[in-house]
Amino acid sequence: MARVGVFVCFCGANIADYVDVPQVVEEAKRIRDVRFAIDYKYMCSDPGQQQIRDAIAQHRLTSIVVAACSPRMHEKTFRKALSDAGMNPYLLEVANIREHSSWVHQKDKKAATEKACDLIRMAVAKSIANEQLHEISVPVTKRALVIGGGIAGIQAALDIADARIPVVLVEKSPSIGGKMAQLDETFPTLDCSQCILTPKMVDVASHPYIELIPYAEVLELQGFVGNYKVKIKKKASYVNFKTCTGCGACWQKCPVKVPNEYNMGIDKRKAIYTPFPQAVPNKPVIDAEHCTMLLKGKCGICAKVCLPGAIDYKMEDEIIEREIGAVVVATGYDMWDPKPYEEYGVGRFKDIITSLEFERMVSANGPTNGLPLRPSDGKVPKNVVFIKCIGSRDEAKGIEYCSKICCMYTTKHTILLHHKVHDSHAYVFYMDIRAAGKGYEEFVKKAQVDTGATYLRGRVSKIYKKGDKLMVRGEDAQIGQVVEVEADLVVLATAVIAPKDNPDLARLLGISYDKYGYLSEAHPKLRPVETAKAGIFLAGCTQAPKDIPETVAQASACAAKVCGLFAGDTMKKDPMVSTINNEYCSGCQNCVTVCPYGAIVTDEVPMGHGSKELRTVAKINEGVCQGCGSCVAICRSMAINLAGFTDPQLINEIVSI
Amino acid sequence: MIILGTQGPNTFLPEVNARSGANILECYQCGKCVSTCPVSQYMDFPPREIMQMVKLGLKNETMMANSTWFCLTCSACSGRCPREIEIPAVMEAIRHIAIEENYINDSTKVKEIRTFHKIFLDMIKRYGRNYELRMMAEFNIRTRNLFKDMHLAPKALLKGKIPLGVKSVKSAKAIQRMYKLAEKLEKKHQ
Amino acid sequence: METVTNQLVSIEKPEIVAPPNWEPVIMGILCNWCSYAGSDLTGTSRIQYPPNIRIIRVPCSSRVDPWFLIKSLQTTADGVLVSGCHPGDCHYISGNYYARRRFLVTKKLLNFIGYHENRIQFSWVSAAEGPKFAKVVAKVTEDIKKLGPLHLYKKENFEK
Amino acid sequence: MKKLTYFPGCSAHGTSEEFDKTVKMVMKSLDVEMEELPDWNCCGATSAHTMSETLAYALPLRNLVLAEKLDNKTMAIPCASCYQRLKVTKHHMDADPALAKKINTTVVEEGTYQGKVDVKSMLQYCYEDVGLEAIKAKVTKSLAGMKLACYYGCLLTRPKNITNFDSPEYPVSMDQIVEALGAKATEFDYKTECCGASFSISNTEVVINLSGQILEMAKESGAHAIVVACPLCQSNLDMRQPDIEKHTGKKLDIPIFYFTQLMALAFGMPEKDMMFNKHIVPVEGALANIGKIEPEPEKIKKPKKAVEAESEVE
Repeated sequence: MARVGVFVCFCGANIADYVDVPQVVEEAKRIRDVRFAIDYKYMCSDPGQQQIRDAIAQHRLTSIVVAACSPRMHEKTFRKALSDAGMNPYLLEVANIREHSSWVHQKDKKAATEKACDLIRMAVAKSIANEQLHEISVPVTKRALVIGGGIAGIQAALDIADARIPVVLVEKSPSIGGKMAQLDETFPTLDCSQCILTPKMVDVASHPYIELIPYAEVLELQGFVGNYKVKIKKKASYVNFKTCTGCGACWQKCPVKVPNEYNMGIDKRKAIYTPFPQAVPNKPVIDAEHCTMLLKGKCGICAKVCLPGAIDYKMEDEIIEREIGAVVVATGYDMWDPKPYEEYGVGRFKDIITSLEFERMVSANGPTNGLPLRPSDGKVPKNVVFIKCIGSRDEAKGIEYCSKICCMYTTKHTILLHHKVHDSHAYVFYMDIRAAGKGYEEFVKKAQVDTGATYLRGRVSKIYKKGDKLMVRGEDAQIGQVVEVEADLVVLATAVIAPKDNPDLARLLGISYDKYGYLSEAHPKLRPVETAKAGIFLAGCTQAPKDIPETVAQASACAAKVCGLFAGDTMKKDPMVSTINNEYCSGCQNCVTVCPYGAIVTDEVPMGHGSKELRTVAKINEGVCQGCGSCVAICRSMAINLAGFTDPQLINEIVSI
Repeated sequence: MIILGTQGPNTFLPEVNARSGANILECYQCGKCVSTCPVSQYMDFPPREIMQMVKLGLKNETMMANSTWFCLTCSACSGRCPREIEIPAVMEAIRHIAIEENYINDSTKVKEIRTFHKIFLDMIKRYGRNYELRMMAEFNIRTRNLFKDMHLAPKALLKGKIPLGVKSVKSAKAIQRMYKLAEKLEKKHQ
Repeated sequence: METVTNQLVSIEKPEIVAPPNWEPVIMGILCNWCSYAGSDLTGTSRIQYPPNIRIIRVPCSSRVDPWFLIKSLQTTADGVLVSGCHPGDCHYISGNYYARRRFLVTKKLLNFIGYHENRIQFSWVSAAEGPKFAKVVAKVTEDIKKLGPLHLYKKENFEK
Repeated sequence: MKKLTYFPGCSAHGTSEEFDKTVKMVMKSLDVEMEELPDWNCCGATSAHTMSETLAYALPLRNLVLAEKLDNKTMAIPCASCYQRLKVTKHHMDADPALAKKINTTVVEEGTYQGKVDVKSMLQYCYEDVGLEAIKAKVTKSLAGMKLACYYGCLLTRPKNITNFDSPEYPVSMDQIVEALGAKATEFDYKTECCGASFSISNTEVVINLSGQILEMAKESGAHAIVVACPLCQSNLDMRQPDIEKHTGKKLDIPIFYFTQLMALAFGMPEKDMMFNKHIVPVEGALANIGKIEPEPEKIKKPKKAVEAESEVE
């Protein structure tokens, strides 16, 4: 005989103002099987929970109904109260009389009260059919996969590895370092980017808990949280890293020149190359798309000059498999291509460059020895116009959102320009200056005062050529006048966009992405590093544009999440999973087809007791099952049930009012 | 000084939005239209400021501005607007409201522009087509500036640039009927 | 003897005359991740809607067995609303597609056994669509009101 | 043999007779049969849509309805302003059947609008339907030696979603046509800036300023002449040029050709048919450059930033 306790919450005035709570309690007392009903101002508060704990003992209750806010809010709180009272926490049901009644029927107290009573009747009916459930333990593979070797991936890998958890770090290019390795100095402190990044890169390479797999990409991910299997394709580098000493003889002698991606194509690299001098690992790879030996079978110079004989033209892609328990995705960002800005003559005028090109030019190890130069004639520019929001906040040509970092990096660029070319003058066309961050506004102020840069509020409408100058026309909205700046060089602060491969990667990992291609977090505020898929986390710009400190913070947060996940030898998991009654199972395998997780496999059981003949039945891997219930509804013989949402529970709810 | 918050709800903004099909609330005042507009320097308020004035509900000031009369509908602004606002449509909507509700900017320039358009339309009404010389002459008469562009006349006439004759369309009557029907249609919708 | 035609026999109950103050009961079966969250958002945004709906939470719209719908109509409800995630947004990857297909078949079955097919309705409401949930409930309530009662909700209310 | 409906527009019988005439000549030689739209009326130009929304649609609509009575699928229009009014009207009528029905009540007797006929500018027709190859094939007297700034004006390529032709910011179709004729198109950044359009009469000051900038930029680009595809642009740039020179005190002396005049010239047609005598700015100076081919300037040493997509072997 069931003995149900009902606890009705006032939620201050939130419920009590629109629902007659005392009447609800009276109604609840009249429901069959209800042995105890009471109200309280705040059920979720400690005294409120104490009432529940006391009543459980006093009235020997067999299930509990709390009528309060949405179960999505406080189900966990009340379950814990039950546990504390020595009761199985899954004997709790929550009747949502706030979101579903008091807040949405504020003009009709009678109807709201009546509805609240019905919701309680339903919860009581359901709770009677509740069963004692126990959390499921799943074994955990304590190894993490980090995808992407930019600052986000590096930070996450180091933090996880420092907790003595093995990390597999996969990077698609030949070296880790990402975009940060291309930067000269960083805002707002003007630290040298290389100086702060390269030690971390070296740490990654030498860390005993990190397995670095460069020049590789993830092909496949199978399994579930704590028990993933990943397939990684290691692209052929045609250089045996084990024997290569990194002497550089090969790329010095290589005759094939290719635009250098690291320097934004401003200079050239060879077909066998290390992306930049501080690359990690500092081993060259052969670019198969350009190497004449690989394309036409002619040349072979690098093999001739390589003393250790590390060049292997016959090397093939290699598939590596690893078992891992969690994934950190840190694939970074791309820069938007400003080609749609036809009114600026992008593509026609050589002296219009992007901010990353400018960054490479002013970089000490850059292609122009740290000087910004006009691409058209190689002269040092005097008047430099910086235009912000190129592609950002522009739904007509680019993307709607603010790229967040352009205001700050442009500020930095005005300073770098001032440092490198003392008699230069910077003009900055801006719409807003977004400098929310520690030390950012101060940095902007300092830059404006120190460099004397002219800030003009308005979007540039046209750039045209006059002689060898570029005329940049825009409105200065502060004075309400159209201005034209005679510029030697124009720098476009191009938008940050999601890597173009993100949607493919998201599908491969089974996580979602937004309309821009950024990977989606589980909750925009409270779960910003998790994805909706358990065990997969996001770090850095792959989730949304952000600056370096934020990226590093998010990467470390990912590491904390991974370490938390791996804290025990097994993982606790909700017991709301499907179970199969072999007696009824006809072996039709419809459930196998509908299960989106492949959690159902087939099994062989004896036909009858002691029989040697076997028949096929379905079998559920409760570690994999996520509890959607598709299999329950599809099962013709009603052999499957979903704990927490069984047929009796739901039918009880339906017929109870 | 303009005092805000005392005028009650802004009915001007929804009116302009509805007539133009644009949403002025999307304007974030970047000013790209102003430096794009070939005639913004001649306007009392350039397009960006007109947008803000509509947002503020300053109907009288917007209506009396010469801006919409100067708009050439060249569509350069809307082609470059990052928020894809149909600025020429907004200008047109404001102008049409001004005509219907008799807001008259009596600066010489606006008057001349209005006179020109009126003569042009009358010309079409009469003949179904436009005859430049007649139009220039009428414009000069109506604006009391008989000798405007006269220095061009001998050369233009000599070169046969501007024909002297006036020939109407066969069905000029059809055009006159159209004018009447159009006028009725517009009245009905006001 | 009447010839059997393809005319289905209706088990709608025209003999039950709705009293003037009759209000239908609608059973709302909502998936936990989208529609239930959406209905919570309707609440937190204080958007008002008719109080006729009684909400049952299920993990996914694919958990909904046609049996539940028919049982509801038989016992307590005048109409049922099933709501899940938008196509492509299912928390469980593909559950709502199964639900959609099953639902179409259920409508046919419903017709066959003699209920008006509008007694059960399906919608997509995401966790962000609080206002939409209110609209859906209002519309379903309106539709069911037009169809009239299957049951007189809590007869005693009317007997008094 | 291609066929099209020809809408000459009011200026064809007035200021831009030479455009009308050369269009007819050139099209004939390119094997295009042009059928003039019978009983066409004025499109209403800027004035109609300035003053009245209904008239702005009604006047062009009458022409669209009349055009549907002919068998041709395309109506080509030399005047950019007429083209734009008709194209915009067609766009709105097709997009909004209710509006079409409403406006149609003003031209009931002419018929009901069905949206059968496509509207193209003459430039677009030459570029898309005739094609550069066909044009090249007709050239008997190359214009080599001539440097030309191609000026498109506001209306031929804007608004982009309605015209669906070339780029609204830096179009190249006319450039490619004059290059097919053997001339060289200069890099000219004022291709689609406004010339002042209908303010020619009512607000001359604006035209002098705007057209003045265009002329100056064309001169700057090294062009001997400007090529246009619009009568209003031509008359503003040509007829107002003496005024502009007086205003700025700078001698410009840059003639304004219709692109069809140059086509006729390159096709070896008799020069008197091109009616160069109608131009205010004399054309002789510019035409004298034909045949004067400058030696290719020495290859300038490539700047440091040489970005080549393909690899090269040293």
